[in-house]
Amino acid sequence: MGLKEVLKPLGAWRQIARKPHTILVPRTPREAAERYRGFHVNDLEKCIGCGTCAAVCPNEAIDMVPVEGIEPRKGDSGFRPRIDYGRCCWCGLCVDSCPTTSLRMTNEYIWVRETPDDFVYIPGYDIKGFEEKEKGYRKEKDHSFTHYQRVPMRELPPEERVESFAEVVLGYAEEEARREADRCVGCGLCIAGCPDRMHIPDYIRAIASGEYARSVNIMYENNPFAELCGKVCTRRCESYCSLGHEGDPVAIRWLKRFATERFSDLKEVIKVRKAEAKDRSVGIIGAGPGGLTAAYYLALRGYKVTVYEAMPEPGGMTMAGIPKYRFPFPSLKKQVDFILSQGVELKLNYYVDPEKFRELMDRHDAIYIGVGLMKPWTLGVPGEDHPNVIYAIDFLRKVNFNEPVEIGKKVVVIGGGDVAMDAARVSRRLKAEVIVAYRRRKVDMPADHEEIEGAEEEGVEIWEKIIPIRVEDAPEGKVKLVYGKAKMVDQGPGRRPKPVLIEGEEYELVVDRIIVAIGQQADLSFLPEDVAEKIETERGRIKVNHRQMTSYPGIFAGGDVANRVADAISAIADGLRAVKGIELYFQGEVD
Amino acid sequence: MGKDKKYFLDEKPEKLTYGGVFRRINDWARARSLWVVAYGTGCGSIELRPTFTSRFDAERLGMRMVATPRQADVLIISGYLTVKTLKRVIRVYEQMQSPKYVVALGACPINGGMYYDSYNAINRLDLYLPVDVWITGCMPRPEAILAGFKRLQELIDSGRADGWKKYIDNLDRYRENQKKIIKNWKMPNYNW
Amino acid sequence: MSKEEVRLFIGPQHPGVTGNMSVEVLLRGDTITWARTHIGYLHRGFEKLMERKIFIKSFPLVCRICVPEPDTNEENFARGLEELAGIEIPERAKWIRTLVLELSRLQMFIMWYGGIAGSMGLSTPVQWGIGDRDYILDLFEELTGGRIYHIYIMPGGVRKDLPEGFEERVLKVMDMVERRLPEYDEIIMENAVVQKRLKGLAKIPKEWVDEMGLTGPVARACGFPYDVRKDHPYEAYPHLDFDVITEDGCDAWSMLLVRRREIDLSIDLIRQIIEKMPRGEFLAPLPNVLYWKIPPGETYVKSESTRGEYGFYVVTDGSDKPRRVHVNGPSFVHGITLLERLLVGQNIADVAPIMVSLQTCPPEMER
Amino acid sequence: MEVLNRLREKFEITGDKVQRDDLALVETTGKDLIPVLVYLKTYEGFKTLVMISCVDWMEKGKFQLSYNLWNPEKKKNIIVKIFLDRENPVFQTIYKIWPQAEVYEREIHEMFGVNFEGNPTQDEELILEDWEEIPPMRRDFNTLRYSMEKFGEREPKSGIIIRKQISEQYDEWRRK
Repeated sequence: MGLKEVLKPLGAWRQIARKPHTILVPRTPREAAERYRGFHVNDLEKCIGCGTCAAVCPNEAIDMVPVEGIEPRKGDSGFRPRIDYGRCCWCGLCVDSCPTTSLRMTNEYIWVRETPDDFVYIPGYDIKGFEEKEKGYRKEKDHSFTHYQRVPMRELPPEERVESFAEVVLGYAEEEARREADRCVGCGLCIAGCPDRMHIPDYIRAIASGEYARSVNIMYENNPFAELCGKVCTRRCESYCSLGHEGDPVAIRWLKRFATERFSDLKEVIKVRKAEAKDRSVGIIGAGPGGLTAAYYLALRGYKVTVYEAMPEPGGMTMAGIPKYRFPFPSLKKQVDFILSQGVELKLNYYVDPEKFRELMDRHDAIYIGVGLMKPWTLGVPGEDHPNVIYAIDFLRKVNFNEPVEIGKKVVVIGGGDVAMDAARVSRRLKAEVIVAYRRRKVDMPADHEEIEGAEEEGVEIWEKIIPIRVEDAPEGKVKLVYGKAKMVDQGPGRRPKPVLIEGEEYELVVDRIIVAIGQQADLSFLPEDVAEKIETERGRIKVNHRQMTSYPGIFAGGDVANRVADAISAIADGLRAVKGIELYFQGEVD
Repeated sequence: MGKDKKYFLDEKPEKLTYGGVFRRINDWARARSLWVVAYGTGCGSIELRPTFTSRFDAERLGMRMVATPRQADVLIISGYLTVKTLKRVIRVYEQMQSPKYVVALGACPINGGMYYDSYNAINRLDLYLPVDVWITGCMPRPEAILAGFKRLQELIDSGRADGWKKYIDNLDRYRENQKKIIKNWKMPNYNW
Repeated sequence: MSKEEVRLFIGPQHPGVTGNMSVEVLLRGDTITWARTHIGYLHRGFEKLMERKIFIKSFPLVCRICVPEPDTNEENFARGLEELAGIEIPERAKWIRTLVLELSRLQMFIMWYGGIAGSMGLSTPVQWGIGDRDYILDLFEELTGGRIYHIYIMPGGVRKDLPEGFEERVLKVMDMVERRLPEYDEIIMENAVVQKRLKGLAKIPKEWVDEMGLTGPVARACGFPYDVRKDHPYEAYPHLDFDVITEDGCDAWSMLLVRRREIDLSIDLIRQIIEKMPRGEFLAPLPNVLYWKIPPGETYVKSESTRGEYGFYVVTDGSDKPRRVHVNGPSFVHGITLLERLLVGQNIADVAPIMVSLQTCPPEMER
Repeated sequence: MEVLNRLREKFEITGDKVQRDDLALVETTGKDLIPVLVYLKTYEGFKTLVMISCVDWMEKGKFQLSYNLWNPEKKKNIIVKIFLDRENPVFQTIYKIWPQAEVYEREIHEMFGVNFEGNPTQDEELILEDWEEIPPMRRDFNTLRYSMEKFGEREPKSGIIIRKQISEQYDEWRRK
């Protein structure tokens, strides 16, 4: 050590000639980096108030609050996240887990106040001046904790499908189901979409953790046809899934199917709590899903229940209308048997006419009408009474009950709903060449898009914008459909375009059978006249109040005959609601 | 217990009152020379280092770190405060000479921040000390800290930074809140 | 020499101590005869808080355990959970993690290099060290979105890929740091004050190293080649080419030399990483993090921080929250057991250089 | 790791597991723990005590003490653990074998209330100051409730409805 060590550090004076690297804030503001985790902004339009951000926040900094101008609706809770910057730690987990990617962070970082109460705000609603900033932390869809990709469902290949009535959908394997169920973020927006308000997040979580019996028990709390719904539900819940906005919604239907199919004997799985027997009795007309649901829950509540069914098998439209490749008969039998085992009496081949209806009114303290829609709408064109014009529900019923049915080599199905698709696909399985003729465009078809795709895979041709004009006889036992083309006329915003026949053009199509599938209507001829007078109807359907009671006290109705949606889950929901209504009615509360 | 009196204020000190031009000049000068007591009470002190050194150089705004509270004007509460530190912070604050200012950094002093559920970190600083400027962030960047100081300077310049007066006026209330969580007012023998 | 002993309290509000902690010493004259470390000023109960949070929510927490070097915590905890949950992370994620760890070590060492001079009253190196460290923080900000708390390493990999052109900017900063280092050496290493005060200061008996479990630069300054990166290679370290740095002086000067050479090593490793980094995926698919359950098990994962071996002892019980997480920072031993013994017989003025040499970090002692 | 075999021969080992190539877990009884530690230190080269940790198994009524040792030559870790009765957690100190155990034990005593007989400093406060509740790391200590009661929470003023009502309302809505 010597003079050198003493003098060397003085070399630092060299620095005095260098340009300083000081950043002159606040005189010259400095922008933070491209992906800086600064203050939040939220796209209120895109946000659905699912609350995933609040659930993942490590500090409970996020509350979901109602926001002026945003009403709750299906698929949107009406709440919006409010962030407390006295809690936030800017970790960005909320951004990373936002299913709709509406929440993001800007690279703004200066927030100075004199009072501590000024750090709570609703991003997007309270305008802070940095909403327009584009830079900042954003979610990368492909590399985040949210799983947007649905686990694909395995299906039979189309060539094999048309050979038999075997079930098309093969179902999830256990590992697949748990993986799919694990995608659910548990927001519960789907519940509002389900007519029956099933506890969807709960049973999906149970599946994800492998507790299948618990899962099925949760389902049976408000749906005794869980397996039916697992196979053929219209699954409106899935359209409200928060994951569906940026990716595939959780396969709620297939998961329900997976869980219920695991158990062949429901009696061992489902723990029922039966109430004490009561001396009131209820008569249920129609052993469809709605009627049997009402019967099941009434029986659990201790009432005597008798179900009257005109057909030789219970199940209603699910028995007669749904083709077996979608809903096999043993599955239906398993569920119906379980319901009947709760002490429900079932009378088959019991056709209720006005006289018998009066008997039932005397015999029972309340009556539930769940007869469904069994009368097809007709085309309303000349020559429709041709013997080769058949109606889809008759056709499907005959096929399902193994009655002989002859459709020839080429058929045309008129209509675009699920029944039309069923009829078309059943016809394919009967080795016929099938054309589906619909008066609007393919995108307007009310049928489930999966059904349309399935039909097309199986070789069904879909013709759009076809309007039948008349039906004529054709040689060799065939029938000729004369039709015109339609053009779509815009009906203004928010309303779907209307098909209008292009005049002067006529085309002909010669087929073996014309299958009409343009909808069904109610047949209320079984009601005695004086009762029918008192029961209000609306467009052919029975009008009911919020407890499913008709304007005739003591007579309840539900299912397709009373609601406008006409699907199985709505019928089940009606049945469940009617149970509560009937119970309250027995307790003397009419309204 | 007589010994405690040396550690903490036990009665309201006199407030120096002077007005008019003198006060105006004083405020103007004070705002341009803020000395910060070098006490890193929490994780925010990591961002104080860049703030006060060459990259952001708070010294060009008249601010510097000093070692002892008796020379300091500003106490920075850098983030969360544990109960143990709170006791020392109160002592440091009461040792500082009026006028004195408190700046709270980060989310934690506002409403608990990350440690809202911690058994050892306080949730609301304003119950125990009068805070003049709150800067949120976790941690606030040096730029945000400087923005906060700029606000503090404006407040001082316009004579509105009167947290220290509030503390004297409401000493009973502050002391009551402090006593809720600090039971033992004797300093332990390992630091006084 | 005076016979009377004086009790002196250094900290918690004292510019010489490393963070918010205090040392109580008994002095005879200006020689320390007894010392006791007091901690707890920064205790937030991380381990308790983690027990009541689901796994993913702990990640914003763990990085706050050591403020200047948060990535070690994140990486350790993530690796522990991955081990217990049986998750394989993609190759690129390992390399990015290693890059982040090394950058983090480098910025800490640069700050420390200035800080050791600062503890002896030389204020220029402090300004330089913290100022130059800021360029690495800028890199972190660009990569992770945060200057100090990165919350970047997550179970399954890392949260985001490297931004466009990031590698070049890292290399540019490395070149800058390398250019600056001779100037640092000139005012620190070749400074008479530093040499005079640090040589022979805080002489650690060699047998203490194994007995007390000293690690990191402290052990390496005593000639023990203990380096978790070499002993228990993790992430991409097995693929990197480096030697463990040791010195044989057992004193504060040797610790300074070790850390000075560590800066060179880190720069070299960062260059190697950028050269060898593979392309590909950076985040392995995880189960839904909101409901993530990890099967029962326990493990101890460790990595090399700037202060030494940093370990996480994680116990899970099959639920969605950890049963116990014990964070074992090297400062726990260095700052309490070692410091209390090492201070005895030293001069009162040397407390600050010794504490800085041991790099005691209070938040990791008390968590 | 072959050391496990030797341990099994010599001591009462109630469970073991090789977690990684360089980490083994061994469970023993309270009576055998100190002999195991001394054996590992003296004959097997596990010279270094890395840490002592405590785990609260409240449901089983046990405290688990984990002693983590490191072998500097072979670069292996071994965790030796024992279970203590939760009602009366007492154990012997090992600070005479490893000096740093003193502070680890002091921390465990403060955080869990485990008594280490013979530890000279365990009653000194290490981290907490004037703590009056049950030791905070015990699982029956509710830190959130303690924090809310003692330190309070700011009631947001700009919000329309306060936190709790919202969550209730939100839950109710979800159930509907």
